[in-house]
Amino acid sequence: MDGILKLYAYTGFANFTWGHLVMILVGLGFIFLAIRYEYEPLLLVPIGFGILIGNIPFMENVGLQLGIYEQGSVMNYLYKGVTLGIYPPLIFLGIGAMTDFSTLISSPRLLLLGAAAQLGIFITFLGALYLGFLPAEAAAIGIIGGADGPTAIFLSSKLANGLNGTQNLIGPIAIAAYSYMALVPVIQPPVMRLLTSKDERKIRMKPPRAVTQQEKILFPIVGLLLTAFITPSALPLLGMLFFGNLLKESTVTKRLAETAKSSLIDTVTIILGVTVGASTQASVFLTPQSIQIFGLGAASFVVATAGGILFAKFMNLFLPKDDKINPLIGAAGVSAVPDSARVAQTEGLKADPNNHLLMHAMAPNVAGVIGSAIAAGILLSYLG
Amino acid sequence: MDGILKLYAYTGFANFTWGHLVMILVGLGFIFLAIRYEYEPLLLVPIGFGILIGNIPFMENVGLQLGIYEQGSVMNYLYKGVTLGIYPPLIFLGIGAMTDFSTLISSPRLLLLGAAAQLGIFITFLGALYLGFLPAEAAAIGIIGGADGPTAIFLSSKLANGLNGTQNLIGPIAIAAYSYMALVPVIQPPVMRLLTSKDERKIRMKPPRAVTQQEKILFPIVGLLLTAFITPSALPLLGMLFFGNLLKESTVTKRLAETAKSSLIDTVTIILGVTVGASTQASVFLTPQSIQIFGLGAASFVVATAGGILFAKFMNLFLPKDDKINPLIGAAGVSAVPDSARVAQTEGLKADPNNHLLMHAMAPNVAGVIGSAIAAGILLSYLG
Amino acid sequence: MDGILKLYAYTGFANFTWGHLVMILVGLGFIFLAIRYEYEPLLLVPIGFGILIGNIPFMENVGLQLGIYEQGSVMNYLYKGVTLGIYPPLIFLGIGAMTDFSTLISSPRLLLLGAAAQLGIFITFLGALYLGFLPAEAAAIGIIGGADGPTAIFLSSKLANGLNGTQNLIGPIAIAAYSYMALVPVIQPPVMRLLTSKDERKIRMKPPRAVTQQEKILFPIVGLLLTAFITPSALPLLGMLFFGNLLKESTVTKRLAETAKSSLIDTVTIILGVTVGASTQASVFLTPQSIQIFGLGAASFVVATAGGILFAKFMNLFLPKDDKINPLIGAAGVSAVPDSARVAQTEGLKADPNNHLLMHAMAPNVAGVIGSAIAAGILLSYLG
Amino acid sequence: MNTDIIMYHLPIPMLLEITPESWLIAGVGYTVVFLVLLVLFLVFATIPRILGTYSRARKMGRDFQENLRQAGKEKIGKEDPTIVTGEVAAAIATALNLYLNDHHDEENPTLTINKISRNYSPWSSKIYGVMNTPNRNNR
Amino acid sequence: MNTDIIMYHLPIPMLLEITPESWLIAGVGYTVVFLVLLVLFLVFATIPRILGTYSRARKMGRDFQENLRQAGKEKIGKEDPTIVTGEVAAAIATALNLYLNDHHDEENPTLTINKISRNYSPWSSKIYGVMNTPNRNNR
Amino acid sequence: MNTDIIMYHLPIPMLLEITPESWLIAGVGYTVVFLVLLVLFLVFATIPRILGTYSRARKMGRDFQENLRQAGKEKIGKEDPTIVTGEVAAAIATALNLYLNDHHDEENPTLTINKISRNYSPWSSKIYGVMNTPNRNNR
Ligand code: NA
Ligand code: NA
Ligand code: NA
Repeated sequence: MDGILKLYAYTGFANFTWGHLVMILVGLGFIFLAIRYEYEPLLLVPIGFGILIGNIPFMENVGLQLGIYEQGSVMNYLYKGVTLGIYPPLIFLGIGAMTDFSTLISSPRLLLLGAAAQLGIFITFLGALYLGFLPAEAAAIGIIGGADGPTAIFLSSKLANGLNGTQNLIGPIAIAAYSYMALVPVIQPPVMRLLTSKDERKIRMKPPRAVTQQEKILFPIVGLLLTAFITPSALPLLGMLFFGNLLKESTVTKRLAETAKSSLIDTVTIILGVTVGASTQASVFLTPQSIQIFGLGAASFVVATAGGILFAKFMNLFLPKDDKINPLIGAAGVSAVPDSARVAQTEGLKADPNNHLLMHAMAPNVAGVIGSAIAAGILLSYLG
Repeated sequence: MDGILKLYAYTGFANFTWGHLVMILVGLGFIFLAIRYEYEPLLLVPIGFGILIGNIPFMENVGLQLGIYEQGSVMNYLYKGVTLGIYPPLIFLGIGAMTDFSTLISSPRLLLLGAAAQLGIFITFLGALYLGFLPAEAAAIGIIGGADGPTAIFLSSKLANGLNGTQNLIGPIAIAAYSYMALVPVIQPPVMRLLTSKDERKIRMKPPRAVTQQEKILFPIVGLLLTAFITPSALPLLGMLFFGNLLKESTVTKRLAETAKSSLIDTVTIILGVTVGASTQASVFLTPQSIQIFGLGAASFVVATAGGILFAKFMNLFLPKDDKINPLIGAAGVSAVPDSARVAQTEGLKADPNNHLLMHAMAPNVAGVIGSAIAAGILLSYLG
Repeated sequence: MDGILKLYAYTGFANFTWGHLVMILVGLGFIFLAIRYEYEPLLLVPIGFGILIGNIPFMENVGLQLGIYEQGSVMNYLYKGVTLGIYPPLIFLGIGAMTDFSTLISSPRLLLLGAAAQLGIFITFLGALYLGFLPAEAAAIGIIGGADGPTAIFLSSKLANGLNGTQNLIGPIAIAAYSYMALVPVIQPPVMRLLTSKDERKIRMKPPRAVTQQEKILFPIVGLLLTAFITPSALPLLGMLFFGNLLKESTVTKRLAETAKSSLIDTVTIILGVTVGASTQASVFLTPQSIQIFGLGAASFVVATAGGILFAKFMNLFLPKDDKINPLIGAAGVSAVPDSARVAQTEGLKADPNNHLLMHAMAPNVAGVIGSAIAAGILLSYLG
Repeated sequence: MNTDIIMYHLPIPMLLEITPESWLIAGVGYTVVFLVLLVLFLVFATIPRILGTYSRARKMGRDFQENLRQAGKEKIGKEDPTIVTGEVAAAIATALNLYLNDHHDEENPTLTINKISRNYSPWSSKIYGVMNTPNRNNR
Repeated sequence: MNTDIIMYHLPIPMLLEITPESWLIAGVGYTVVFLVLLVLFLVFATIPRILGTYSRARKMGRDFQENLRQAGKEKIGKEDPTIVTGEVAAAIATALNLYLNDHHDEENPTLTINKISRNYSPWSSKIYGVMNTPNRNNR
Repeated sequence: MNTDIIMYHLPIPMLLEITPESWLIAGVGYTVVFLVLLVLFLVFATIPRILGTYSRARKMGRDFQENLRQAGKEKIGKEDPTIVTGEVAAAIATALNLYLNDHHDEENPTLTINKISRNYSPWSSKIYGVMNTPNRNNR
């Protein structure tokens, strides 16, 4: 009888709390959104299932080595790649190997839109400070506005990791970043319609010029040297991004680029997703701070979108009449590749069914990835 | 002359013992069985070659860092994934991504056969205790009866790892488990013929119904919640198994499932196989305990097979005349996917050349994987 | 203002030295050679870009965790696979899985040419001692003459790693080895023409016989046992080489061989290349020793080439008139697969446009890989 | 970390009794394995009925156009899920046939892989830089 | 190593002022992001002109044969790089069309993968040793 | 663990003599390399003869049917293993031809890979959730 009771004490039922139920429902919600609406499924399915795994109630600290925060558990070992900041650069390597920077090379002025949209990061940083977060924590929260999952995980693993008096906010920040990236098609359109006139949304842009292979090869090399000389602290992310891109564009290292953008990034995505999900164990995740972070994250996406759109309108003041920028593509500067570019395309089509903006929106879109990595580097320099 | 002698002292000839020769012959035997008879070649070739590598005689503990038990050697680093229990969950991730649970979903009653066949585990546990093994060691030995390599490695790395007064039995247990899994086509048929009448072997089963994609998606999710709530300690294995299966069935994460079931599982299989093989260094492997473990392992496979068959016959007592279970497929409940299902098919064909049991046998077969993982979890709760 | 100055102090401009510029130019040179002339692009592109990443000037030891020599940086974690000697055996696993030893099996006497060309290793060892390097360092430098990158990295990570009073020479040795491997088509031809007469270069060799699958399967097994019994310390490299080859030739483990020779080796190549490149941080790389190592490396390639050619001529003294060896293929014994075999082919065609030596040159070529791994093992036994 | 592994200490005397606790572990353990799979069985015996009802209710509320749009997606779901149709039976038969007669065909698909990677033979191994042809230097 | 993570300590009073230094970080930070991408813009606005000049200079110095040899390699580089040709526009249109009408086609390529790996279903899972057919032992 | 690496200490005076032991290491080392590969040579010069004898002995003991069954498997083994047949020579010639004339063809196989993964361009990058089309929300 005693032995049966002992076994019962180990079950999920004996260790159940309502927090577990809430988190399990959240996990099921992620999986549902991913499968039913195909919102970022490659991330939401692993994260969602990770939330389930991380919120099965169990008896902690009795040597079973089950929990992600228990030394010696498999999850704990795999999670080290998150806490030590190793997975994000590897993801960037793969993203570099699958990203075509052609449109950016052909219209480099659109790079500025990718800079403008990083407004969300810095405004959210101030907002988080106002709510009482420590500067390092606030910077990590701010990066949600960069709309880039690996960058958010990288910066929070450096700045809000539970060391130096900070709280461990990696979980909430990562979940917030990926949630809002999935919800970009819901968040951005109202802001875009609010800040642009119908005439502006109808602006047609010149077709981009063709780009030579030489330029494509030079881009990652020159890009690395320029960005890293000004902000060396962005090197772990941008170094790998440009490295992956050179593997792709060099023409002589195709098999390496192929591996980087398939089995390498897939493996890291699987493990990163499931461990970030599992890190949301109810006992550490369901806190007032998490709610605040989700609120700040929503605001940051709105501000970032506005920043990109308004700067596009500002640029139009100086551009010749026949070469203006459609401000809708400014919204694509938030990163969230390629969803925010798609949103620009869709909104553009609503204003003019023959005006395809996708090609143009890809430029600020990938510029936003670079922009938020630089912002992360700067914040790391100041607060690291 | 002195320098030449020094070099000779380092050679395999100078450090040779008969144990090395025995183990090299065992390794060659594994490779021969794998190539000539194609017995589990994906495991026996790496393990066999690993046995060769691990049994090249060399001078130990002089800083050469060659042996798998010497700190700093490559083999020692790669072996950590075994001793820390990291590889088995990754293998389960890949198995989940390649397993089709359709037949189980369409005939869920066959799940019980997968439970019944775990009898081998618990009987062997008692047998090992009788032979004088410590409870934790006995549990690790018992799991051989689960006929599942990764589960056996996982449990022995937790319970019989040389810590807490236990012996390090990972090597013998893993080798025994994989050996008998390879020998399933030799071990099971006599037991099957002994325990069934010719009429029973001729029983035809209803064709399984088609399964909807919705059910396939629900299976890993519901399966995780149910199994893990009752036995959270099976989570490292079952969490990953069901995670891999959701990646496969979600329809929106195909590329992740593809990687999990190809390069990820292959890489882990290569490294796990060669290190488990190399861990059989003669000086630590050739012991009376290893012989006992091999004896217990053989018994456990026989008991497990009998458990599955007899429970199928027991179920038939309550089933309507036109919907009985062919007891041959009970033998497939031991896991050893898909060999034991094939054995059921072959034996069925011998009794009735038109009675194809393969499809039906796959259900208890994959249920056996779940069953033995649960058994491992329970043993871990009690003895971990 | 203070905050701006602080940020400036972190930039690459504030931390710039001329050494950084020199190394950046070297990195750009590597990338140029790789893309323009396709010299070993799979290695020179990652190494070259790694040199750029490693030589972005930044403020060291202020907790930014950027440099490859700073604890906690991503580069530092990835570089551990180099310093602990883990990557080279994994590369050998992949090389084994992609190497066809058929020509060697059909003409085993050509194995001796692969032995002869290792002369470069031992002569360079003596040369490095003469220049004042410690014995362990000299051995690591000597291995450059093996013309095999992973072997050079493996041995230097064991012998010249900054421990036991030695200098950390992994970076310069690896860079020298890969540089000269890329330059084989430039270095070898003059030596070949100097040491052979036109008549010798015209020698036609008998076509190789067909090889049975049995022989191909036996080769890695017998090869392992023979080589490892005599030099167990070559086991980490040769064990994996022959293991990979058995996966390829066993016919029953194709999917493992496929993964070993694609995603596994590619992933390791990417990470090994970029970290070895980044390890050339100007402050630790631009030293007189590095110059000496580059000089010794060049010499070692010349000596190795000469060793192979002269031994082929020596063998011809004892061979029947109609079965002589074209001494050009002796040069292929240096390894540098398959470039030095191609050089032999090209030089042969110049002497006789119908004399194709490629097939024959592959035999000493792959024998050279085995030979230099054995040499590394011997040096490790004496000096490890 | 703690890798000082104690290996194979002396055999323990075989007289150690199997304690009642051990019998309990074995008994309870086997029972719980059954229990878990029994629960799983009951749930998955119920799910098709729940899904069936739900689908039918939803089906009525959907207009024709919507049905058309989802036709491809839910095809299999619309069939009577309780019996195997002719096509499915044929597919099973084919699979069995494949299994029984044609093992070597299972390897054929890798031909595609081989074709893809045939350029990695030692003659052209990219890892060793295949394009690095010496004669290019002489042009 | 140091994984004793301090989790979610008590909420800090919300009265903490945003210090001038924080405003500075935000201001300078946003400015520097602009600066970096501005420099990148300027450089890549200049590069085509540099490359253009260089190519033209080189082009003159090269003989006809050399041109022929490199024809394949530099095709795209020889076109006027400042305007999109008809073919390129068509390609873009096709890409857009593909994007707009045919999402599911994007999954089609994986069919190849599936075909390659169809032999890893549980029926024939290589990881479990598919070739290990029991009947072989009886022959 | 111990990664406090001592880097590039002062150059050691170049006067250090090469000790007799070092000469010995070089001499013995080179000799042993030869020795190992010599043994490997001798063994592999012998193996074909052993295998040949063994096969022939076995061949006699096997009946005709068995021979037929294994025909496919051991085809290559039944040919005279000491001389290259016409087909093999042709294959070698083809390989050489491929090598000499057609480097770029070696890249062609990756086309298959590219086709497989063309859905991972930024336009449809699965890692970023390609199916997440905004217009779907408006339907
Ligand atoms: Na961004
Ligand atoms: Na089992
Ligand atoms: Na060599």
